[in-house]
Amino acid sequence: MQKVTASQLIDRAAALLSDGSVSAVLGWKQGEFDYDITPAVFADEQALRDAFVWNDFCGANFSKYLLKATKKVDGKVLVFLKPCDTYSFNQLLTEHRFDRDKVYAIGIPCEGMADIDKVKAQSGDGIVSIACGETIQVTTLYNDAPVSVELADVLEERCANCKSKKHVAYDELLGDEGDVLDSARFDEVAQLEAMTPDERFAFWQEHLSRCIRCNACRDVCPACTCEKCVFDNPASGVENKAPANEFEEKMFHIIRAFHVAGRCTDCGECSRVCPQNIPLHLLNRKFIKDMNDNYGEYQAGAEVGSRAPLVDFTLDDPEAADVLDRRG
Amino acid sequence: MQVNGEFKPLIVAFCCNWCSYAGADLAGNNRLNYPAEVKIIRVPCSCRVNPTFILRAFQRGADGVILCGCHPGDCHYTSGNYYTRRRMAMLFSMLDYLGIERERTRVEWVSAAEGAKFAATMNDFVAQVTALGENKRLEDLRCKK
Amino acid sequence: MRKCALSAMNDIFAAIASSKTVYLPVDGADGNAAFTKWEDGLVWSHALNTVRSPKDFFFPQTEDLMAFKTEGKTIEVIDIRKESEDFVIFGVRACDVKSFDVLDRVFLSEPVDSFYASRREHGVIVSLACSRPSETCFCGTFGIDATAPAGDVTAWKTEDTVYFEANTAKGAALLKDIEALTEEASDDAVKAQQEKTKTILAKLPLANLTTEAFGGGKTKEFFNHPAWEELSQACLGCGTCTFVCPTCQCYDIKEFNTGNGVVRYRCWDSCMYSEFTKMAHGNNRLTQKERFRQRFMHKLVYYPENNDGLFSCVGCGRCLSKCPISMNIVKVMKTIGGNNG
Amino acid sequence: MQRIGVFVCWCGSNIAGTVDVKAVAEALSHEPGVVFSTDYQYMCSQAGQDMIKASVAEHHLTGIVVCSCSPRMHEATFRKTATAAGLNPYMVEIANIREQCSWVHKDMPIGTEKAIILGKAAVAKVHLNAPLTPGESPVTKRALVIGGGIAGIQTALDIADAGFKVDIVEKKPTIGGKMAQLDKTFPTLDCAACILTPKMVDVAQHENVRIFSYSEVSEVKGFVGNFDVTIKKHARFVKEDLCTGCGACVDKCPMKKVPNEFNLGMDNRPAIYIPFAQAVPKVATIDPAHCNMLKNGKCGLCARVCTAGAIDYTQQDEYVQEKYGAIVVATGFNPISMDKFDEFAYNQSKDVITSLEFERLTNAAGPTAGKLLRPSDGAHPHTLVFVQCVGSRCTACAEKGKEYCSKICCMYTAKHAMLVRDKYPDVDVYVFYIDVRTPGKNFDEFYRRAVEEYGVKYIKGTVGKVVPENGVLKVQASDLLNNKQLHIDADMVVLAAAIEPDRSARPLATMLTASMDTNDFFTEAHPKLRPVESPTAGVFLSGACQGPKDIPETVSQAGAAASKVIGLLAKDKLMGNPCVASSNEAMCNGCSSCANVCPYGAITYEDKEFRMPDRTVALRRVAKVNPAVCQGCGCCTVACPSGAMDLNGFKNDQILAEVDAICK
Amino acid sequence: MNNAQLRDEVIRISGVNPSKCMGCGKCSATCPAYDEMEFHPHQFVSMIKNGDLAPLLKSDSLFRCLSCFACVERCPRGVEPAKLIEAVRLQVIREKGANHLKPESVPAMVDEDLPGQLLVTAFRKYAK
Repeated sequence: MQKVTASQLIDRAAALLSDGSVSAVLGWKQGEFDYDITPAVFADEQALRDAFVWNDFCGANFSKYLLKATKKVDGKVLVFLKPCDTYSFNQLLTEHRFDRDKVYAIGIPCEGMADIDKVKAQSGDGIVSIACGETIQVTTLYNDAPVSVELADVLEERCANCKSKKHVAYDELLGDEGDVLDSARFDEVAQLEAMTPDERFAFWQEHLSRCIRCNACRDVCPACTCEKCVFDNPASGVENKAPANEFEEKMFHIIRAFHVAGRCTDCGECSRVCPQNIPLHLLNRKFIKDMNDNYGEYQAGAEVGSRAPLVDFTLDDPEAADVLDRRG
Repeated sequence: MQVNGEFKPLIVAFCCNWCSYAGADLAGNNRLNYPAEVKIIRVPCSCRVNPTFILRAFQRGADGVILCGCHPGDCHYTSGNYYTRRRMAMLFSMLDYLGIERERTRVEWVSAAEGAKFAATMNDFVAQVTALGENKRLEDLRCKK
Repeated sequence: MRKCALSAMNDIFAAIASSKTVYLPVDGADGNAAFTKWEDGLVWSHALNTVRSPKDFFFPQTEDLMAFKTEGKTIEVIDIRKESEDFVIFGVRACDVKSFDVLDRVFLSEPVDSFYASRREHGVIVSLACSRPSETCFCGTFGIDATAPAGDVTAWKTEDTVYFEANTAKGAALLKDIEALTEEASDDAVKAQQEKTKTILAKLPLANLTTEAFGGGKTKEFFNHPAWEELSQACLGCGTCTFVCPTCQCYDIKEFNTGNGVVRYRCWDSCMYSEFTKMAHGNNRLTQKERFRQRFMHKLVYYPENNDGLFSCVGCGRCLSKCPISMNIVKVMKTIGGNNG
Repeated sequence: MQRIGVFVCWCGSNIAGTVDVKAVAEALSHEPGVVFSTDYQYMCSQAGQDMIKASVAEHHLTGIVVCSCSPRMHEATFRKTATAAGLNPYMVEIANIREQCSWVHKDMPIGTEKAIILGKAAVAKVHLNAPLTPGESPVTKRALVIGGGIAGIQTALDIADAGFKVDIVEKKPTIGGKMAQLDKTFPTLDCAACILTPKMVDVAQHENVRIFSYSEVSEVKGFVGNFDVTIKKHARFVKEDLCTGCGACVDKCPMKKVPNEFNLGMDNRPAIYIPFAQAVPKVATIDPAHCNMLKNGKCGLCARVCTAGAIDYTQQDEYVQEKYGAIVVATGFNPISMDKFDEFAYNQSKDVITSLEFERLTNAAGPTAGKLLRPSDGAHPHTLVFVQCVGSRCTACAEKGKEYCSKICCMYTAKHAMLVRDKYPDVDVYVFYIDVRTPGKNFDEFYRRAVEEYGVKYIKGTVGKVVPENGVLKVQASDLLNNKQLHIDADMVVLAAAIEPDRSARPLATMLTASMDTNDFFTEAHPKLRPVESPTAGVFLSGACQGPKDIPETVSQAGAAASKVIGLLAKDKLMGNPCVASSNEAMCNGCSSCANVCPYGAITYEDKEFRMPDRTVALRRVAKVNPAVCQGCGCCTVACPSGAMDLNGFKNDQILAEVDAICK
Repeated sequence: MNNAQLRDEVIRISGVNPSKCMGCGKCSATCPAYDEMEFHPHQFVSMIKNGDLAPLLKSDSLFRCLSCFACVERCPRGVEPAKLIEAVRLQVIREKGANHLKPESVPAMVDEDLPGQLLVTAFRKYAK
């Protein structure tokens, strides 16, 4: 259960709207079902009261929406940021992607978000309604009584391995501040590293062969804010609209991960939105882990203006061969 | 590539203009042999080499890619090879993570005075890639003859 | 009507596989079902549906059309067609079967797309009736009966038995091939299942969604609807909806220089992409709002206008569950078409 | 489509011996775009070049591929040939079939096959070549020297003597720097003032030199040849042009208890002061922190005694804008603080001093008029202990010391020890050393004289602690050669403090986008080959700002920096290398990745209006490359995720085309 | 253990890299127990660096070191001689074999009046 309530957020947003501090609110909008929530811009209090929601299914990271919203809206945009969103927020500021003065950021604590597939694994399909309270109550077509699901059991992968409950940017904080956590997010990477090359190849072959190049991972990614992505640009020499073969599947994901290496805050949106359930975060985390191991701990977005490892160096960095040898 | 039933790897070597390309020239001046499978592409600095170039080489049929630059501290542009070192360390580690043989990629620092090192490096790298055999894990079948 | 034990399906697949390639939904490591080429021992998934629709079998995501060989300054054209394999797809749901009608009208009308036609000719569809629809299902909106799907053969799966009924000559031939492995059956169990399923279908959250407001001739009414702005606001411009959609049929033709020649191929395109239908002068839909509107206007207005009122949506619900921002055709229909359903 | 001519050189038998040149020419003639292909014995000969020129005219060639020796050898030659033929010189590509083919392969078929592939790669690249024109920029014929110590003075004099205008900016009220504080100089023992002050006068009187004393650089814009610099002149409350330096105000000033920084606080000066007798400019300066008139409007004595009417209590800081073609950094050094070295009791006893303080103590113009007197009580000392490497070569603690060797301490300590023994043979002098480092002309001889002729007691080992006790300094030290711990009662202890770059250097480096090492020394463009240039074009390094240096070394580097500046200012226009990065604004995000990796600070950003897809106009931050500053390494192109940044002459598509051709 | 092994063991236990020593002698200059010692701190470092441990193991100097850590504090290279000496001491103790402490034997030693810290330190020292 989330620690702050939707009505707290609505009240605060309504107050800021009415006193003119902000002229629009970026928030989560009620969907067709209780779990399919859409990011939306709310212009007035009535709109907020009608459809604004905040519950265990509000995974969307709004940082990237600020690029468009700050350009479109006159006056300030109010944005609600979960702890992990604040890292993306800072990273975008580091890259001068939006005007900080046009944003009023409210940090909100987050207890982790639920993965609907995991919920369905417990409740079964045919969900008619979901009520988020102490537990998640799921009513389905096929169960006589609502099924009670613990949030902790159905957390999205990124939330189960949450790196930080601390907000690194905000103008105002609702609720209590959390801490940077000692997460186990690199364990899975380490497990892969411990496999033989053949096993790793098979693992990635299986996953990446499912890629349909829908670009959802890229388009949702707060680090992917290029005006024109190389994969959309015929002049780049790597553009394609489909992964024509196994090479292109790998090429796309290697280059994408490389382009966001050092800039990726590990917000996990890529894996969340992948329709084919490809564990894309394992590519990004590999780069993060390698950079941490070899160039010192670095968390993208932890502070505005920090210098990412790949646009930095020290005189005694390890050689490429040493980086590989070190891992064995 | 199979030549008379024998595997001959195709090696692309990116060499920086100031040190390694000159080192390769010196190997030539001193008539130090290395296999003709090595084809050199001249770049101003090793830091000019985009990971895309390396993947492209593999896509098009290369069996190994080697990057040569000035020794750390000797970069003509003062710091280019330091960036190269980080970028390639990360890229090659990622390729390894994807199960692609780590022996197919290498970074080597070769100065303009190290003709012998250039030839020795190329001999060694060609032998290493030959032992691995054909690149199958990063190939694009459309590009095979 | 023929039947066999569910446990005997492996033998049936094996029997068919001796002459044709067999595909069936199989559960993958990622938790999703996907159409997979049958190999001995592979188990038919119990999932409601696959993430990728079976349109791939007739209209694959990428398909080589022809090749050119360059030798010095000469060019030779090479025919590289390879779509003549006989195959059978098991487990196609009613909605997806209906999607072939939508695709057929595009690819089989003049000029006929010979690649698609050839695959249609070589493919046999064994559909599967639904018994446990999901909240995202709304095939009923488009007049589809989930309990009696079309296809060359219709199959019903109960707890332990599979029932078959041929609908076409191709289907009859298939059932003939496996006659020895099946036995004649009454349709009682099937009828019972259908009745039960229908009561569930009636209770689905989207059961009352209708297409009444839409159809040909509505362009002027909806094109400048003020709601497009808001609906498209959060759209990321990714291609998820179009690529999981069983009826989306847009493609791009591209060429790949292999170094030794050129392969001309086609691949799915998405109207959500900024590069969609890019022409010499640039793009004709410059904003995501325009691209977003195009997709839904096409499904709900333009396509029916040109195809005797047939909508190019079959209510499979894939876009409902896969859109990263949960924007989908149902929300569009409800908003633009008035509060129906 | 290009019309490409291919010219395959035999290089006598150098190439033709292992490569079938005719077969190469024939094979390449079938490549798309190749309209002419031939071979010739010596392509670089006049006849060969004439043939290329004739072919360009005859076949209307737009691009040239020469298969020959290394481009490092003859690329320039063939570019000139192309220019003479009316082509852009950058439409030439060289396939290196000698050094990297015929000379390293023995087998003719193998060599030929490889030569063909290299030729194809060059053809593929030429297809994508575009004519390039070097950018031109004018050169402002004026140099700025930041820092007025011996390094800055020497650099300025050398530049000015060559006929160019030079401005010196010095943050102290006088130029002269550290050298002005020294007594004698090693290894010749001539007095520092005797050799420095004439130079100070020279530079002050030079018609080409302007001195901005008591001033700092506050802003630097622009690039090589065209720097725009803002200089902040601190208000000294004395009109420089009127002050005669008579010193009447200094004598009359009632506020006499200000610690004298020139003597490192070992005596006092008035609130209005002239740092030392030979100061340049010799004008008074009012220290606003201590002047009663400025603090509370009570006094005004100096104004009354000044017959020249130079005193101006209302003076304000002044900003001067000037354009420069080149900038020389000569910001020098300082001894590190001894605050962290409790073991030597520096803060507990006045008799523990640094070597620079010792210079003032032995200087005739110093606080004791050159007499060696114990600072605490003015008594004549009998035992002196010098400690070497205090804070140098220290890796244990970054706050305490420096990991590098300060280089000058061994020699000046030998000098000090020798001078003491020379003047006061009754004084026992101990020098504790870890190593004695004396490379340099006549340096080791100098040190040995201190030991052998002057009887300085050099002890291998170091001092562990100094405890002031009953008016003496109890020194506990190790004598490693004799394996003893020594206990010495000393009257004075002199610490050879490590030196560090002046603190003003770091912000200055940021202004200049010049790089620094972790110790805040400026980095040179190449450690061996370009030791006096910063990697930032147009910025040069002189003296200890680049690393610890003694006077002879500083002066020679100052001259070297001056000659580099003269070479630059002698040009009317700077011709750039056209193979520089350029940013496609339509694709640029303004994310700063490129600027972060640029070693030259060649990339800046500007907000530009763009028409957005929804037909609105929006401001976007985009990168701009200054072609005069960019050196063309291409680092930015890889840092740029969108590919907006590309490198002329080595564009992404050109390199990809080479890769494709090789991997065919 | 031969000399080289012994050296490696001492380096491992102490976590000190004696190669960083530049031979300035500040450890010996600062040592308050210098005159009590046959081998002085700088010699310790040098002897360990060279693997010349036999004389050290026999020497009483080991136990003359007060562990005041003045040398650790003052060493400009961060060599930490006192830690090396401590490691050699441990070697001697171990070779005697008698003074190993086992966790099981600790409870018996617990004495109300004994500071807990002391026990922990002893355990750390003798159980390594």
